[in-house]
Amino acid sequence: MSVLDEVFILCALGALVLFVFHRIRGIEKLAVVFYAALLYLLIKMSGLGYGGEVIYSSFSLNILGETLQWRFDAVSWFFAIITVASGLFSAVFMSGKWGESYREKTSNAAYGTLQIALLLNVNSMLILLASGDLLSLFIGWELVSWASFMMMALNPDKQARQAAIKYIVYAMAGAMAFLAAMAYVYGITGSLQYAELAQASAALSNGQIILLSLLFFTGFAIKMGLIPFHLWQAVAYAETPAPGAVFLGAISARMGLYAIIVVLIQLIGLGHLQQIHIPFTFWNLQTVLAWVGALTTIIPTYIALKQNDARHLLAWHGVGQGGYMLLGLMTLNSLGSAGGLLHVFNYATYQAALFMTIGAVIYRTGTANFDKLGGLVTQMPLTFMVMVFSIIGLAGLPPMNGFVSKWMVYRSLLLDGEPLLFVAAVIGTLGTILSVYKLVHNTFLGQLRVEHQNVREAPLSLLIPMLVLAAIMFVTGMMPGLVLDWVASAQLAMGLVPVTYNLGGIVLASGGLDMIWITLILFYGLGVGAIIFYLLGGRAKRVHQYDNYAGGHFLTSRVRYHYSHNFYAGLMHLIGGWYRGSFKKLEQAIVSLVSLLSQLSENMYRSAQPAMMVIIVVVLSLWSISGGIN
Amino acid sequence: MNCDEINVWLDTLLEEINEIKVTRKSDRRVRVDVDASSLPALLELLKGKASYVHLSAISCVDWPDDEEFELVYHCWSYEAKSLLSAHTRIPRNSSEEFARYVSVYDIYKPAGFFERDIYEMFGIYFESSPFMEKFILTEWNGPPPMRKDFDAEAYVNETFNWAEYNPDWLQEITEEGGGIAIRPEDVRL
Amino acid sequence: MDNLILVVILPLLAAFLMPAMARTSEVLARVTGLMVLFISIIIITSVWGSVDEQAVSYAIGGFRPPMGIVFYIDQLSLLFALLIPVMILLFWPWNKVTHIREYSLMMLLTASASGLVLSGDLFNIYVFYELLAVASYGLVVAQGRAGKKGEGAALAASLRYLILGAVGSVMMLIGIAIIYTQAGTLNLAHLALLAPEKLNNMAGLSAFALILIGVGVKAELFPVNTWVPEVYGAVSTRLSALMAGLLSKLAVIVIIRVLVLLFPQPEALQLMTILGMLGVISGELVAWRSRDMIRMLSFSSIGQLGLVFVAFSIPGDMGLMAGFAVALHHLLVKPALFMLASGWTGPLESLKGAAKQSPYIAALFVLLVMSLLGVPPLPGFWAKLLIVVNLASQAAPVYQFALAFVLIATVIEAAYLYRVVMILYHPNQGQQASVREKHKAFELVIASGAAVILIAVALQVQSMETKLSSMARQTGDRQHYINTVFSKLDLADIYHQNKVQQTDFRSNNQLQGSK
Amino acid sequence: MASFNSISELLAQLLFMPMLAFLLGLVMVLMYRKIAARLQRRIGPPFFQPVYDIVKLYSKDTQISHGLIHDIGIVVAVGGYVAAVILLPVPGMDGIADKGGIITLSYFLMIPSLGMALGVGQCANPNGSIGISRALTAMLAYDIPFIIVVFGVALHYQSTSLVGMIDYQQAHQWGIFEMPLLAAAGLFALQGMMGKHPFEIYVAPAEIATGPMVEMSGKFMGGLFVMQSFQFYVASVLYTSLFLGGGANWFEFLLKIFFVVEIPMSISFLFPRYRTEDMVRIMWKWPVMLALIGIAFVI
Amino acid sequence: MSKLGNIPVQAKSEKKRTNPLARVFDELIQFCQSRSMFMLHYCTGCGAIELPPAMTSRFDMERLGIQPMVTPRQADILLVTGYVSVKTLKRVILTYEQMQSPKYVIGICSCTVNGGMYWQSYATAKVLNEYLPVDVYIAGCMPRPEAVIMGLRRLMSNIENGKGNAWKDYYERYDYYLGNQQHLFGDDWQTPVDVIGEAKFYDLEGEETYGEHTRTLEQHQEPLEAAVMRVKL
Repeated sequence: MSVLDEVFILCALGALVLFVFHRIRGIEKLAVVFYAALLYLLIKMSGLGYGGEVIYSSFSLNILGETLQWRFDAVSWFFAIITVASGLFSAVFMSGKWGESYREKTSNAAYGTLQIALLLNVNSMLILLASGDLLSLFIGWELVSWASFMMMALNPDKQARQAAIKYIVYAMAGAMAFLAAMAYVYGITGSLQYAELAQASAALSNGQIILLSLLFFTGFAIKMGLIPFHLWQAVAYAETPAPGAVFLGAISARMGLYAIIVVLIQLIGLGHLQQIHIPFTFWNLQTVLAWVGALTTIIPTYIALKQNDARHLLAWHGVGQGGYMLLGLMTLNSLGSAGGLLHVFNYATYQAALFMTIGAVIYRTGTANFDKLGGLVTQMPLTFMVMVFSIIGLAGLPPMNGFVSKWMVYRSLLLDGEPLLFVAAVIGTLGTILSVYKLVHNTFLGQLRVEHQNVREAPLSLLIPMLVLAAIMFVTGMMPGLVLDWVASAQLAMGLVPVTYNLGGIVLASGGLDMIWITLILFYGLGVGAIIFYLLGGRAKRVHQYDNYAGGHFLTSRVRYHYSHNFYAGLMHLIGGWYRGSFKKLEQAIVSLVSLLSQLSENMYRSAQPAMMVIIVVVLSLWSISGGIN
Repeated sequence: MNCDEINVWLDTLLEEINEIKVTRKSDRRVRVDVDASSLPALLELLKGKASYVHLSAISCVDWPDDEEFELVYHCWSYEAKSLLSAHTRIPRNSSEEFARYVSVYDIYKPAGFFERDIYEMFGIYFESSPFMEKFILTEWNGPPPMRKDFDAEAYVNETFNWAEYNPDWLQEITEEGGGIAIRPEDVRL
Repeated sequence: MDNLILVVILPLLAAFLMPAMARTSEVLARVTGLMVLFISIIIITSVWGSVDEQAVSYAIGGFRPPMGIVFYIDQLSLLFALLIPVMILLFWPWNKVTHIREYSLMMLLTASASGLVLSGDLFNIYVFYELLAVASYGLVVAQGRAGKKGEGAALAASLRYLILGAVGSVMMLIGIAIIYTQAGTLNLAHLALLAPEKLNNMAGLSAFALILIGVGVKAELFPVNTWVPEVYGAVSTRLSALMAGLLSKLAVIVIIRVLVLLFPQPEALQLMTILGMLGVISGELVAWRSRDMIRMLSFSSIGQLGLVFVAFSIPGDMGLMAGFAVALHHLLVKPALFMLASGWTGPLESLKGAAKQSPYIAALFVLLVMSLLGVPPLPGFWAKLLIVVNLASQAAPVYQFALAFVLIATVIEAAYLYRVVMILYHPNQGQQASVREKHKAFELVIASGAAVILIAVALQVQSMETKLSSMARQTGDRQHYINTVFSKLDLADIYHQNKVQQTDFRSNNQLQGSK
Repeated sequence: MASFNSISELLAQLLFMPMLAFLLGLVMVLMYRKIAARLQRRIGPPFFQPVYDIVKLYSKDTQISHGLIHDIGIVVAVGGYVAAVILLPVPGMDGIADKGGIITLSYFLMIPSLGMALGVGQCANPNGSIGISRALTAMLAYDIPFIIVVFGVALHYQSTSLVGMIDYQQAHQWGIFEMPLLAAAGLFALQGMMGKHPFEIYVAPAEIATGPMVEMSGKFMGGLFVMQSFQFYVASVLYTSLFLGGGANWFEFLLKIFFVVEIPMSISFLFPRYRTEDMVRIMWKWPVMLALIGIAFVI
Repeated sequence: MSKLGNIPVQAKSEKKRTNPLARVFDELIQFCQSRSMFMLHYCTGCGAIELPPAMTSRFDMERLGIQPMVTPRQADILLVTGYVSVKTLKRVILTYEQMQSPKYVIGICSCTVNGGMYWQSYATAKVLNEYLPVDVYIAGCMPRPEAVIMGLRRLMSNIENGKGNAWKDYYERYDYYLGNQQHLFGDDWQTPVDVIGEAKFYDLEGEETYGEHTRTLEQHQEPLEAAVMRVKL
């Protein structure tokens, strides 16, 4: 009875209990306790995070001559910790006042189904993470896509439902690509165990490697929303109810990354990918994948820049940062892959916090549309503080943890000497800084609207998870070493050289990073700035927002004196032309092709007259007789 | 149709309107006196037929003693290159608050602005003009200031007070018997 | 073993006597139908134990094999022999005040179906196939639904079905004739003996093609399945469930028998793959466009049947096993879906928010759909896995295309099935929400029964897998078939008659059976 | 270059480096205004004018603030630069330059602008918001060539710590000879980073009433003046340590940084103010091309 | 009738700090304040055209340390150039109140002194320092740049020796100024700037800050308090 079995039993139990009692009121307390227990169990397994050996579960199944077994190694433990933690945070977020307001809006049953959906998501992700061979990986993969579909389909809004259907078709296509690749692996090696694929991958011909890695990669890329398949994710995640968005935004798309790690890096191995050279370019398959990651950092971030709804902006950033992680993993040195993995953790913290702040804003003001918000900083200061912490993280500025992982990826690109990739990553980061400021400015800064004058701070049950996340962001930013041990042991499990690190950051001969010193210096600087500001200058009188310079005009509440629509007008003027939505057109082209084909076959069915059959018969029989005689 | 043909044609046309007085000052300046009721018809005619498409201004002259306002409509024709000023007299009825006249906004769009100006400055209310509200003198709630019977100086003396300018250099001169010589007709205070 | 013949004779007898009995006592006539079915179920269950690894052949009337009528009973035929009465019992036209004619037609159907499955002689199969066709035409006309299209639609549909069926049976007859000219005998075992040298040429292939197309009409094979949407649309859902579920599988069994025993050459398999592929793609595509639940289900059954053909076209035992898995899974799921569809008639948009009204039915629908699509824990997934894995391991390029077509078809299937689910779970009610008529209790019982079986199978997948593989191995083994039908001595004198060169059968079969 | 070895020396450096930066910054501001005046055939301000301005601003009796975030914005703006300065090695004092390399420094330079952006946001004045949106777009514009230059330089010197770079240049030739194109692109980016005339759209006095500074009175405005002086200092010292081999001794160091600052300053008064999109177009076209070609040589 | 020339604006509360160090410090600050002034020239009338030449190469105000600034928040001197019509006076008063003290007003052109050329006009305010405390007047129907610079130097010397605190008078005799303003604009005259609040905050109130005019102001305007950042769950 290993710890992993206890985890599975607990999951099954939790699912059963939740399913039975999903209508009664006290369910959210139950859910929080369940996630806490799950987290406790994972912490019991924390030996894995520090180089412990793999934990096997006793439950196994043999079918079709294959034995399926489930196990946890350092990589899956790393992802599992993030999954269960974000599950716990969204459950706590859901249990408080937000839950009551959601109950009044919808119904007890709807709230119950949302809880179940979250639980199913966490369970299916744990199953996926624990998979021991390709078949169980596929089973986990399908379960995850169905569970997140269930989470997305709960939203009554029309746009969300279309996004959910688009998601399920994408997920199904991804799963089928994965199935095809698995089938080829079976065809080649005769078995679906990781070990056989690892050995056989050495003997694979170039063509086979290309086919296999492309099929596997399309399957996983769809889940992660990488460039060619990024259209479904943002709308689907944005439209789910707030706690759902918190969970999906934080970790759900990273399952694709886990699968890429398991298959492309552990089994096929980056070395093999490098051998395959694309004709008449100096690229190889590994650079192609790196470029997919780089493009995914740029394009969704600049789409996010144009969004007019806070949730959509954040969801598009989710897609963008996914590309960042892939870029980190695809670099050839240990620093880059460590950066990619650390970015998974960092990103989960501040994306969850950001979605929670937006959830709190929606809870209080009822909308997340930038044109209807503004000036909430005086009404919701704590939420504002958490948002500032997380946007510093998302933008990757020093004191927060986002900076560490971004620095590592940059540094690794530098070590590899990849100028264009480096520039692409930087363009992505700058785009993030711009759109992140637009998020803060349009919701919290600027003129406060008359109808928001007596909006109150978010309730405690919403604030606590936010503040805890903010604290985590700051602590792991100050001392990245804490998370780096997990990342190093995960790298070991992946078969890569772990990164050299200490508590403060990365130790590197040619210019490392020591976050403790940097944070201290930053606070020293801020201290000096505060001294200059508060001691030297006289007292400053707080004035009302209408006591403002408006070229001699007398400001009153009748005229709204606030700039938030079309925020980066200059930039949009320049790059506005690029938003033709060429990917959307590609998608519509495919859909119309399918409907054309179906129209064709439908006509065939309707019009095929029996007479035509007779002709076929005659021709066939004559041919056969003639053939038969001679 | 060049300028002089138009002028000849115009003169014959104007004759037909009853009790109209046309004086042609030069081949490019015409003065027409018409009574208040037929002015809009004249303007319609000028704009439609006689290519006077541009109303450059409406000016108002206050005749307090014959209790009348004189409205002058300056129309300009690009083809004939001549300016026609149509004069008309409307009663001042200073007893009520506003004199009344009809607006020509529907014929010439710029008239709206001129009529508003005259409304503020002379207190003539133009029916059916869209802009009959204060635009320049928003701070002013006294009588229409451009009317001749409004004595600005008295108003100024009553509302504003003056700074008595007696700098020390002037005091020394006055002590020695000098001072500022002001022409008698300029003495105000 | 000898009372197995009763399974065919009794229903035949009952079918013809019923109209006569009806004149004397209405009730007796109704009851005999049920009695006959129960008896045949008892008979088959009694025989069930005796057939496991070793098949049994039973010559009727004591004639030595190549002459008389031979019954060949192995796991496959016995399984289907049991399924036939059970399915017909389930879909027996209970509550409608049906004319006695329908009962007799149902009896005829049972008789011909069980005969088709058990018989080991080609011509015998043809006769039973004809009987089956006639019975189904009659039923289609008799059970025309009084839907908005009214009686007329049922008649038109059955007419088109009749023409196609007739054309099909003519082609089958020509095929059998060609085989007879080539091989001189019609006994399956004997033919299996002579097939390698006699039917290996172009004529053999064309015979197979003809039989394939002929039987294909009933098995909803690609070019000849245009009748499916009209008939299923016009006929009562119970009959369409029966036809989609059972009759199409019988036709497939016949083709498999013929294929395995008579035409082991690869071109036959590839022909079947191509037709299967076209069936899958066209079925799914049109289902994607269809706006009505019944029409969508009929096209999806075409698609699934195409998938069955693709599965069976994989050479070797693995192919047979995959085919059986998909066929049985479809036999289980499709009738249940038809039962659910009977309550939800009319265009899909009218079903908006149906889940709120009947949450249990909607949940059932989702479970069945997920199994159809192949969501892991459910058996549908294992069946699909078998197909995909086996297709991938084949070298021939046509199989790679087949794999791609199957996968694309599943994606399209997911798209339209889930569009229906989203409509069911739509938050606001559709217009006719109130007027929708309730599901009949009986249909719900069948559907939930199918769901229970589905979950049961999902739980113990391993045991199911062993059963299926043994059945596949048995059907695939030609030599076993020949040995069971001919005893040792018969083999000796057959050699003399046809002076067949003494090719070493064993090596030939080894090659074919070992894959 | 002795990096700090004892805590007391570090504390001394912590105090002395910002002070030095501030003073040199003031002199640079004066130089900027003197050059402007001389170009317009004017006499220009007296020597201590920047000091007078800052003392006057800090000695204002009344000043207005729109809230805590407005104050914190200015604190972060000044504090961010004070911290950034400590990362910049100066002859004799390295601060913690080897703890965080050039990538950290380029991020440190973004903190003040983001801090000020938050502060200006709370002033609830659309002129400020428009100014900030233009300032961030400008940052996007000049940061790309700057980052490419940083990449090229780091690749060439095989290290990201500034101290290492300076040692390398002391040993071999200066960066400007080995990477002329990168140096040129760096100058272009420097021009943008200065935030002075050709790329000064976000402080356009006529259209948006000096953009972000619209509601800054008294010590807030003083803070921005201090920030401006730091901006000049950081830009020039960064450029010298990347391309002109840092300062071996003080005199050479001062000569270099004043020469480096003088070039963009004199260029800035010959050009009118570019629109936002023109600025982005120019910054993404010429310097980026130069930098990329430069990198091609470096690899 | 306010007496021009020796403008009675010597604020009563002016007291020199006793200990020498503080006094030296104050002198230094006053010197810096005089040497660096940010000028907001509110082009109310025709006098504004004289300022560009004063700033550019020939007369170069920058050598005196004077820079043009755009918003009242950053400015120290308000140059009211030319006639001040009643409508513009409202905006001038708002701009003056938005400026941060120590702030100075210079009335350029004789129209601000005593009505000037438009003395008869019903629409212009005749004497500027009835509505705002004015430090220096520069007469002349558009004084030449030299005159403007001489006025500015006069202001600088005033500041240097501590006489440049006319701005305190606005707070100390706010009632008088408010009275004149209400007399001109009517009783419901108010600006978004809370002058009384500022006087309280920096304790610049004199005896005449409050009077019947401030009471009429209280009836109409409920002063705009700044939205204080508070956490109310």
